[in-house]
Amino acid sequence: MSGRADAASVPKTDTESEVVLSCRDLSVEFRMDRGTSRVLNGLDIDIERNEIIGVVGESGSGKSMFASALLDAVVEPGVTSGEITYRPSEGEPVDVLDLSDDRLRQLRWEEISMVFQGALSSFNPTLKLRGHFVETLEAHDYDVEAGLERTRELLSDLYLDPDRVLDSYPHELSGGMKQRALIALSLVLEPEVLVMDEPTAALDLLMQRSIVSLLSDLRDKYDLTMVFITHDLPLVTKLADRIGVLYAFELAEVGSTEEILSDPKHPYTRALLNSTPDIDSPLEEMRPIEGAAPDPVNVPSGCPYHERCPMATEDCATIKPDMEAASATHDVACHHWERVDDEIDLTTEVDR
Amino acid sequence: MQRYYLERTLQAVVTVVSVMSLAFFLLRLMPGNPADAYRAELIQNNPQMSQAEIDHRVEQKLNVLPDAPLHEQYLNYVTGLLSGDLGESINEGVPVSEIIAEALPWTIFTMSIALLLSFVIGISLGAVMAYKEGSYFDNGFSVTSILFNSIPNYIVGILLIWFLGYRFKLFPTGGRYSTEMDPTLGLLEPIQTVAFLGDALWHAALLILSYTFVAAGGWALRMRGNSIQVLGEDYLRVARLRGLSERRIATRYVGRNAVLPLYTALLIAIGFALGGSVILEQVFTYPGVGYYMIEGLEARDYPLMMGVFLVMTIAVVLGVYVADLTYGLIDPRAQTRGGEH
Amino acid sequence: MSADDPVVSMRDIDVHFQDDGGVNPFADPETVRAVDGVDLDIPENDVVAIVGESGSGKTTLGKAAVGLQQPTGGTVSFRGQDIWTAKKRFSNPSIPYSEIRRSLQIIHQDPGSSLNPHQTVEASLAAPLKKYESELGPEDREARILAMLERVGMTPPHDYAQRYPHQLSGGEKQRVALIRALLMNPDLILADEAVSALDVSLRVEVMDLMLDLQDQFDTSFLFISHDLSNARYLAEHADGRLGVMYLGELVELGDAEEVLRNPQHPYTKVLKWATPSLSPDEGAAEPPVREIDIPDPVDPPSGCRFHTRCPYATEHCKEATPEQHSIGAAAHQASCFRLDDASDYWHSEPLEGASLDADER
Amino acid sequence: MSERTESLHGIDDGEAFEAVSDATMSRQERYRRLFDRWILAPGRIIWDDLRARIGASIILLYVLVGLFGPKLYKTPRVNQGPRSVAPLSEGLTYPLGTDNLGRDILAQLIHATPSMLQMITAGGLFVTIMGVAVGTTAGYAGGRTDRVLSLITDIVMTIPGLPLIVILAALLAPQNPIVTGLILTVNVWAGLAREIRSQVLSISRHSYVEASKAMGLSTPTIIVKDILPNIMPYVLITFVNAARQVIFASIGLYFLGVLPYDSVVNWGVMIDQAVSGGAMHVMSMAHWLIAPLATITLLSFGLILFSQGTDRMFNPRVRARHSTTTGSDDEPTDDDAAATTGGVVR
Repeated sequence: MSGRADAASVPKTDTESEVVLSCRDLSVEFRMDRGTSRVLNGLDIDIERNEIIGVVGESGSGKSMFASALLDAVVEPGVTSGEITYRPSEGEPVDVLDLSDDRLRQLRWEEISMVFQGALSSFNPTLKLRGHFVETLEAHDYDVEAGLERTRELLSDLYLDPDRVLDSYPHELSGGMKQRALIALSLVLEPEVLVMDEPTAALDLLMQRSIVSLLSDLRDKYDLTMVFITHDLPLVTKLADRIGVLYAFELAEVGSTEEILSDPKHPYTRALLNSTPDIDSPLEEMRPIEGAAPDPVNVPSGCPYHERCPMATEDCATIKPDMEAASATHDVACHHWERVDDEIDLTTEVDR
Repeated sequence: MQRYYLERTLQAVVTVVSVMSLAFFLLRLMPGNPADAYRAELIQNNPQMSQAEIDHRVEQKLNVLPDAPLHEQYLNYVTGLLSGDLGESINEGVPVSEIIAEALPWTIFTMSIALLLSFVIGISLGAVMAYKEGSYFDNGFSVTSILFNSIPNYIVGILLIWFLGYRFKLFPTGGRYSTEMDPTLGLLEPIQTVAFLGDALWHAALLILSYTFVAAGGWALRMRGNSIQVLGEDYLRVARLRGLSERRIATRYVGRNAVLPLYTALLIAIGFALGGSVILEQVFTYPGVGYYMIEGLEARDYPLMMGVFLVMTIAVVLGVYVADLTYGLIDPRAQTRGGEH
Repeated sequence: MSADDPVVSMRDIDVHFQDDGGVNPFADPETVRAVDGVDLDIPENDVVAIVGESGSGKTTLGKAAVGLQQPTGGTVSFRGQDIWTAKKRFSNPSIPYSEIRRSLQIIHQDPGSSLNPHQTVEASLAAPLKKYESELGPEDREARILAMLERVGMTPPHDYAQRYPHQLSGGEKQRVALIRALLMNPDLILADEAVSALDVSLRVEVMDLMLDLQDQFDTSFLFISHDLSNARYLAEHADGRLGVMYLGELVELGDAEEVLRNPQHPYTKVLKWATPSLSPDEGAAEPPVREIDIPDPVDPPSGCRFHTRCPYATEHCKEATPEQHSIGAAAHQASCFRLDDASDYWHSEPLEGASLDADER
Repeated sequence: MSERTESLHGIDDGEAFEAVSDATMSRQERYRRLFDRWILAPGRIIWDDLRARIGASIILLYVLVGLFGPKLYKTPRVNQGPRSVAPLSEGLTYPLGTDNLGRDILAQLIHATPSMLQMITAGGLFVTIMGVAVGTTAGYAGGRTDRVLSLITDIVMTIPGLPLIVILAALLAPQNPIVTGLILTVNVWAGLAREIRSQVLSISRHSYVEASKAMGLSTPTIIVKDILPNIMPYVLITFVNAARQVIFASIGLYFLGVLPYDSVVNWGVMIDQAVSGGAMHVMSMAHWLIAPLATITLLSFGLILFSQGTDRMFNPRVRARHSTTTGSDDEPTDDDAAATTGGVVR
């Protein structure tokens, strides 16, 4: 595979942006001593090229599993099933889950790469940053010199002084710098898709917001597709074009950011919005979500949210709702999504 | 960075001084100390000797000025030490420093080989056990390591002498090198040097083996623990995702980070190795520094014993000091955190 | 000891950490000036929220306020009585130190390490009671603990009382820590990032609990957080005050509602920009600061410490340190030259990348 | 001043804060729960772990032999039996055979055990107490005391142990096993103190320690309640290591004749006599040498196994599962349940 440094960006054949990654019935299971826990339960989602999609879920909702599954890198003894079709800009589509070992090794980081939450511990403490970049380029037989040139450009895009960062050890950098260096490392082989699992969780407010705005610049400059996974709903609305809400290891709702914010159709999304302390919305209506997060081993029958949902009816508890289209760009998995408007009012409805 | 070096040098100096004072204290002030015992002995079997003559003899033997004020004695003792005068060995009538100068290289020769051998074997064994965690290989070697680690090395020594020495006559059962071999260490006659070294190694083999069997088990268990911990780290997962070769990960990631804490354990092991030679060399009648320590003991030859003790401690302090300084090179984090290893 | 004496008042507080030379005497110690000349009063039964990035010294200031961190300069007094003189043996203070110690408590951020893993919930909660309510028998103590557990919604209390911390969820551990502080009937509780480690939906629940218990035990809260929305929720509910700290200095302080609606100091404006709101409008893409990373606290920038990042900084800001100017009636202060029209900030050269009237993005 | 205290009692904080007991728990019930949690539960954990079970039984064997052995079994005397008899050849009269002076080897082993155990416990306790005291003070106090103590510990640690012991043994010629035990571990505690110091440093960074300080609990209470339970697993492992070092050093020094021994023979002396008595050359005398060697190795092996098995005993999670009176054991899923299993990615 010759270095891809010079590949001109391929003119898009069809006007409507085609799907880069499409997941069908994606599940992850762990055999535990108290039963098998399905930490991802039949996820169907299509991610379009050059799109930034946010995946929001509380801790324990399976979102980290989704990130690992996209690279078929679920931790042992997890078993990933279903199908993930990846369509590179040139070359034929491929199912990520049944690739041969070295084809998978080539796919990871060259075409789909990942940024972990723990930036603080993603670097080898006894190896300089430069070492990390060089060894990655060499492992994929990229031209190291051109690679380092690209890295310097990436680092300065991320407001980092390239030479100072490359020559320092991980423990000499602050949290924010390390996270941005990790993003640069994940882009060094010019991947098409960047999966990010809570990339800014451990950082300060200002740093978080700055990184988010940097990411949208990077998307435009390197025409990337990004999957931004977080629990911080307000933050992701500043970056994502579309948002998927994950609850009880399934997708509850997927839609454009605009629709999800102003007119969410799933009761859980509404409850989530109402419970998120926000700077502008009025104080009085803040209400926490009752009940506890579901347990992956015995996921409740029917709609997983029915135990905590104020609108739950008889068939919510028995029949599992599947995805219905509330609009061209808005799907929701709920039997009563039409009635949600008048049942649960949205406290973030501000007259702005 | 210099603060770290300064701190280490200061500590090394303070250690040496405190050991000297300890030796001074033990030699003179302990009840039933050797100086009084020796003087009593002198007075007893040659009553006509003048007090001055007796003091001179005692001072000459143990460099002890009995009636001088304490601090003066101490100063005299220290200056004597610094100039290499460790007093005279009672039963060998030869300055202690001479005996030690002749014996020390041998102890350092055997013990450094034993230490390094056990370290290297232990590390590689431990790393492999970590990679094959939970397999028969791992469990099997863990148990054997525990077993070997729980036998004193001199007992292993006795058993080795018994089987490989007496029963099968494969190895000599004592001494530094065979009599007909004349010790030559020169680049001029390479064959002679090699032959001599070969013979010396052959003689020291059992001693080194007995130390290595026991110590390697300890290193293996420790390395296994560290490696398993490193294998669980995030940066390992990221390294694999980046498609680095297994060999690169095993050496530069797992190996490098797992060995770091063992480096500090190596420092402490230097002390134990030298100290342990006291019994091992006696069991193998291998005339190193430790051997003379026990010889000195049987003859109540305090200057020799004290001399050996001092030299051993200084050797350990030097070893620890050098290793401390080089620690900063292998663990970048140590440089900035002032040696918090 | 008048009633309106603030529970805790801090005058010109400095906290400098000396990384001294270890064993050898002639090493050059680096001093980190975590807190520099801060004045703060915490009134009775009120909430004061302090917001700032990591390294701004907000936690150190909090710990100084509850007497866990000795300031290197300035005074911390509890109802008029200097805490640290009270602590000395023969200073016979007007309020005994044990009384002060009991009245100032702390709740920590990480629920995981706020409870001793080797003690059951009941044992952890019995400790304060044994010390301060020694007249209570074991049964009375048990009953009070069970009542408090019930009060914070952990039912059945008997079952929770016997549990070990590892058998509790993050929210439950935080509530036990809250009860442990309240059992001593304190006058001030330092909530050091007390909710940021919890799940979003739980945060509101715990903050409501704090507000509810505040009326019942009339304690004040000093709420430290790096998240403006959490701080705002708590401070505005109890119509308390909101302070903003940057590199050891209190750059803005005022009534919470006022400070958020009409921030005066450029740094507060940047923090407000950085706090994502749920409103769908697309916030400014470019971060409105000239430098993202926080300067090294060991040698902070000269003059106004924010000048290296401030979008409005000028040469004048580099040389001179701004004074506290108050704006409007609600004792709303901020230390920035732009608030003083007479200052010669307006005539000095703006720094590279900055401009006097950087548009209000 | 009065206004201040008055507000304290007159507080109208509703019933929660003033609640007094109605459902009292009988004293007997309380002791039963304490007994179960502190004695039965650890016992079950030890029994449940194979390594700990073997280790514990080996140690128990030696302790019983040490306590009752000499009373039950005959004392070794010269010529009490035929010389150098092979084990089990004379039926059970001399189960492990006799040495070249006709003394019953098993009797020698048994009669040497009490003084050996005293030496081990004395040495082990000395090391543990010194190490924990110095380590905890240095770790908890910090600042100048920490630096001074750490300097002393580092110095004592670099002094090679055995030569120092040899000199002390020569000078003091200790008879009483307890004094010998102390001398044998004169510098062993330094290594432990340093390890405990680093552990205490990390524990005292936990928030619950600061919360206890805020509650005004006295330093000793904080150390005993918050710090010690966390380092207990380490303390036990170190007691066991110290005990093993006492065995190794004492046997070696008795073997070399450095340590004087009174009339009662001990294991080290037996090895010395066996080796000098030609057990190395004559196969028929092999049993004389093997018996003491095996005894030492078995005890040391038992100690290691026991220490490895027991670290689970101090882990609250494990203890909770084994004690019947702890609350219900449903492990709430804080984070992604599966994500915490960790492990190796394909």
